[in-house]
Amino acid sequence: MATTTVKTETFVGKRIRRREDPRLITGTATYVEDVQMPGMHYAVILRSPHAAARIRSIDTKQAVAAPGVVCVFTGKDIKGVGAVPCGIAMPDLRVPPHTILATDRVYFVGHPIAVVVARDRYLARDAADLIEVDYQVLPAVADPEKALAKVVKQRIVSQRLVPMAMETRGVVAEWHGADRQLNLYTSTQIPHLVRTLVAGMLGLEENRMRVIAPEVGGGFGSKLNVYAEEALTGYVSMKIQKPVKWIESRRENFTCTIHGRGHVDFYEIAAKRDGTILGIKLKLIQDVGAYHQLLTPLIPQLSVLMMPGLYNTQNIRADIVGVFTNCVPTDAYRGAGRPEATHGIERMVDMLAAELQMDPAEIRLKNFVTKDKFPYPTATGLVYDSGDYATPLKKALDLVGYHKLRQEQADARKQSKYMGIGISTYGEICAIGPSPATPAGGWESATVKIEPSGKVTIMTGACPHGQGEETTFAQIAADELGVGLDDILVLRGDTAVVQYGIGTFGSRATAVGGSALYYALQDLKAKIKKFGAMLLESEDVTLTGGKVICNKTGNSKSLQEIAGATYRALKLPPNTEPGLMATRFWEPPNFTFPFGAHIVVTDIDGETGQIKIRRYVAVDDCGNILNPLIVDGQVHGGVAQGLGQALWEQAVYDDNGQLITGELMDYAVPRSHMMPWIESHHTCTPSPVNPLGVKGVGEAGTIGCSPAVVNSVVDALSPLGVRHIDMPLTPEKIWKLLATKN
Amino acid sequence: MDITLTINGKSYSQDVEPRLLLIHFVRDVAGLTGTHMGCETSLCGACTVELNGKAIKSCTMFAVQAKGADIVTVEGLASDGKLDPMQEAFWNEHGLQCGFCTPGMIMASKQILDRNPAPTEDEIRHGLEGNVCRCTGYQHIVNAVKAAAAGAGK
Amino acid sequence: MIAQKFEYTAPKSLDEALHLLASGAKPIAGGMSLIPMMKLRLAAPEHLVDLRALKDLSYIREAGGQLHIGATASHYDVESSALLRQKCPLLTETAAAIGDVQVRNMGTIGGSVAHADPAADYPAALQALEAKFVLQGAKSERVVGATDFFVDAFTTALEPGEILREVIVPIDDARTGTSYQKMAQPASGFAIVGVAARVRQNAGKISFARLGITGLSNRAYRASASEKALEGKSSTPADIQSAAALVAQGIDANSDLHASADYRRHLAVVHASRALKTALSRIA
Amino acid sequence: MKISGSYVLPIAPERAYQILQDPAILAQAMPGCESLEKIGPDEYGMKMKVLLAALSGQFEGRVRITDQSPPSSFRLIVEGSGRIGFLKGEGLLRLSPAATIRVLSAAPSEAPSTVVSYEGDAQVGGTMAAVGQRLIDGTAKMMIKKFFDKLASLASLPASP
Repeated sequence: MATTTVKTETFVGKRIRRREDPRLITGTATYVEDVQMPGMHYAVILRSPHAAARIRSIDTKQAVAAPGVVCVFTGKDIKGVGAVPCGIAMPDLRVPPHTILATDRVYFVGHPIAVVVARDRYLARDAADLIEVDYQVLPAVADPEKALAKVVKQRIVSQRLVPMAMETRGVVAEWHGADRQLNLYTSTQIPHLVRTLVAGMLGLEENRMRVIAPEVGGGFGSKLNVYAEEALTGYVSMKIQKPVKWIESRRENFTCTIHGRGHVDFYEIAAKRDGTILGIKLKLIQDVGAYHQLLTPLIPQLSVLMMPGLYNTQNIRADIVGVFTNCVPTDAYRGAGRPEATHGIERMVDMLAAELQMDPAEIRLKNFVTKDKFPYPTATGLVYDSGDYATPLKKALDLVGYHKLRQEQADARKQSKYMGIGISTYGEICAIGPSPATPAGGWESATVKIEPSGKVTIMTGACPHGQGEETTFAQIAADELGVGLDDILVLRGDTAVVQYGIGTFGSRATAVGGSALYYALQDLKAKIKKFGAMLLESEDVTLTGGKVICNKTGNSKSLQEIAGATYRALKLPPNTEPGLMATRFWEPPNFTFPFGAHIVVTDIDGETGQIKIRRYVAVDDCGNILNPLIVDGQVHGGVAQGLGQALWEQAVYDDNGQLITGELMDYAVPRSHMMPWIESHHTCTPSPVNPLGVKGVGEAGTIGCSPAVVNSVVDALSPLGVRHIDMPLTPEKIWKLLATKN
Repeated sequence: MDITLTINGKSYSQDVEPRLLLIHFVRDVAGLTGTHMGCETSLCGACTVELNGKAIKSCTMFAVQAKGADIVTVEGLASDGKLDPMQEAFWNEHGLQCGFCTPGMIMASKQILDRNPAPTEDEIRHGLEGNVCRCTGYQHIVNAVKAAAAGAGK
Repeated sequence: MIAQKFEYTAPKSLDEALHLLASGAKPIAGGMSLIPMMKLRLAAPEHLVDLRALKDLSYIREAGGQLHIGATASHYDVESSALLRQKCPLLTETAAAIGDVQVRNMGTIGGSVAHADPAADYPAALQALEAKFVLQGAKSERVVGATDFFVDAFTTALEPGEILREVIVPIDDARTGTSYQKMAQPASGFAIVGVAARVRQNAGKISFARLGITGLSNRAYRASASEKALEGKSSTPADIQSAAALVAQGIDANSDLHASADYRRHLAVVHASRALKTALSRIA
Repeated sequence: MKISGSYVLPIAPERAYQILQDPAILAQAMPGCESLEKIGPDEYGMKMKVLLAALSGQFEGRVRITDQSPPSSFRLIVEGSGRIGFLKGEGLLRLSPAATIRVLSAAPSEAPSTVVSYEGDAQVGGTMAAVGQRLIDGTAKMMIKKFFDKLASLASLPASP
């Protein structure tokens, strides 16, 4: 009897270092700015310094005549190009026409006016200074509340934030006139959607356009969009028949790439005396900005969907008011609507606890949807897939030593010290999502190809840009096929390589894209077994450890032998085609609903108002974990962005619509010395809606963080009668409270 | 102006405009695109390279100012296919996600250990003050620097 | 992101540099303030003279009972100088609080001081140290004290054509303690307020006190009222508190997004008190 | 951004009112002003060069004087724009006789003086607004002080801030 050694090593669930890293740590990865082509031209965009103005005239004569300049285009020239799309259809939604260059009016600081193209980027920049624009400056509106009547309730602000991906946006367009082929390299999270929409804007057949998202240096939602510059760079390349590169400056990134949040919320929460929540009411004012970008109107809707939080209440009412302002549009930024909602709800629950003199942990435990109620339909029309909300909270309370801390706090208060303990328990809507609930199709695709040599190539419609799916997807495939990680290559981000796809956002890549991959692997395994059975001349075979084994004889055929046979096709099993490739477009039956509990312990400097985070405990439940190293990384990064919002970050426009935090000089992102140590822990409640049991973890940290921090600081200051503080919790705000309430 | 710079042990001579930034010399003249430009106010650190043994921001220096200097970029760290221990540590500890800040982060991290072979967590965090990472929350980066320090101490 | 065109000279001698400056060129040292402004095209000098090319200007040495620091000594040179750590620890502590590692590697004491940013760190320490500045012109040199040197925001006693060649600071005896306390603006790292304290004690009494304040107003200044209030006191918490309370007296405090004038004034008091306490605790 | 303050000019209110609206004097007193030409009633075209630390920029704009109520108040509006951005300052200036001050000179003498108090708004736009946040307040104060210092010296008398 032949013996067969079977590989037993599995990869899913292990801390495996990432397969994408070698190119990134050696500086050999290719981001958009690294794309070089012979004859490259460079585009620089002239933008409005005014928030609202009429353009009386634009004089480009001097710029056109400047050294190295090839051409200058203004709004007059681009009449044939379609508008920047808004992907959300709603009854009575007002969608202002959004041309790729301004024509007669500008609506925000940074509004593109003209594009200068030169053979050298230094010369293009010089020439941009030579364009004369005559503006008639008009009054601007930068504050969404100023346009509306006053309502007095608990007002909670989620301030505007700048996503600030480390790599700014950038586009390289390469037009091959003879082939009618436009190649567009763009730093995006959604290459296929960009292709469909930009081809439409340019009037180009979609199959004549190839979009490549090379290495993408972070997105956080800001690259989940279709931007004027993508069409503009393509347009210029088609006009001058040369490759053209446009790289966004950081200043442009601050003023012209979408911002996140921008909510003013008015909440009401009703409860019985015993703390049972009866209902939550919200009026939400969304600062839209000057236009609707791709998903702008969707974001506040996500907030409303998330309004029940983890709580068992069926009484929810929400009104959304979208307000146009002379500011850059808001759109999806990490969490996209869900951090705003969670912040509001978790603040309200703490206020309720204070009102009823209940412990904030107790009131949450009392109101959680209990384990036995899943799948749980919410008042907002969702069905929570699975959950066990008390477990992570109890675990977090244990880990932080909650009862001891409360005693310590009581002692600290006797000495007039300000120490706070803040809890936030969050839920989120992830794995976006079933198609009927999404604007662009909520499925994801995967193709798995086993090459004749037995090596495995995966093409995913997800478009990871830091999330590590080149590794986690390889882990899934390696375990399913019983091969090593080195046998697998994951390709993404190129419309000429990948069938079609939706992209990476909304904590969806693994839950939806990974599931598509899982099902494609099942199809493939069936075919491998068929061929194996044929080659082994036995019906009783098992696929394991990268081999098909005859259960009777123990004889086996390796994947390589089988793959070779499928392509050589000397003999085929009945009703089977040659080759070894499977594609699945997988539609999820529901969203997933991760959850968790974050507890933050703060100490406040009573003299300066500075906040020090003593402990940060995060217990997140994202279902099954494929790679703990990557999951922890996602949690840490998410928390950093949540903490950024809670303590430092704010995009501030002055009354004239000037973004006065328009550079890293004034917009404070978290730096290493500002971050606390994050104690990251997990519970595991698998999702029943996908075969991997995963829920998604990309946004959890951000969503869980900000209310925990604010609750902690409000808790510290509660002896002074402080009920609520809006973010960011700057030392000066705290100092003012200390000074006035003491 | 004619200038000659040594980058990763190789000499590059070029007639450049005085206003050419060092990062553009590194990226465009030497063709080493591992060094990234992340801001224009010298605050993000993505462009960090080593100049005569010191970590500096190559976006805040004109190439002519670096005339005759010896520069090391992220591409110069691995030798004969063997990664620098700091690169290895970033990989092992998952000290990167999107990777855009990583070359600058690795160069700044090396400077920390050059000057202090056994830094505390606080010293590491302060040593990285000039480098922004938007993905990792820094914790795994701190772990990487600790691991590299521990490895070097063995 | 791209500066306007300019001419660049790396002078071979101080004389050459002074000659070029006299004809309207602008000096550049570390470039930490100037280059970002040039890239944003907020600054467009036509001709830069690179003082870092003058290699013999980065010295740190002791002579005549004082410490002499050449203009192009980097913040890192200062921060890591064993001589300064031993004989003028206030300066090493302050240098270490500037910007970040990369900025300290490139930025120079001369550049920072001559730029006179109202939120820069060095000026607080140099006021407290009663530093002297050697200003070199084409024909002559002169020495100006810190109180006269810092005039207004970005305005110093430097005349056109002059460069700051050297900073001179005193060596204090063991009965002197110093401290620099700062609240950094979280985005840029500049001081919202920074206070440098330098106090000497004799037989349990404060015999001498100097307080330099930066970030509060348009120029770094000495808080003379606080200094006077401390002299002869026995440094009880109440003594320190009442002296610190005078630190912002009569000062027109600045206001921005990150801190209002009132908050800045308050922070100056808090940090003065902390700097004094720390300085006193450091007296051997 | 709100600006306000006051300054004592060592001249009588009538004289102060007059020189504050005299284009020849304004041209000399406004920091960086290179030319000031009348383009309409109480309206002047202005060219100015702002030099602040390394920052340098050419601005072209207008100076307007409105709401005149001699000798007690008027409104001054200064607007300029250039490559590096634009600026606008608008303020109501109120003039009132100050308590008589003693002017330092060899022979003590009494002199009339005027308190000029101003209240208004300063706006900055463009690149300057994005990176110069922390400097706007201090710079505005410095420019206003320079303006009054120069004005006082042009009135041929020593200043008394």
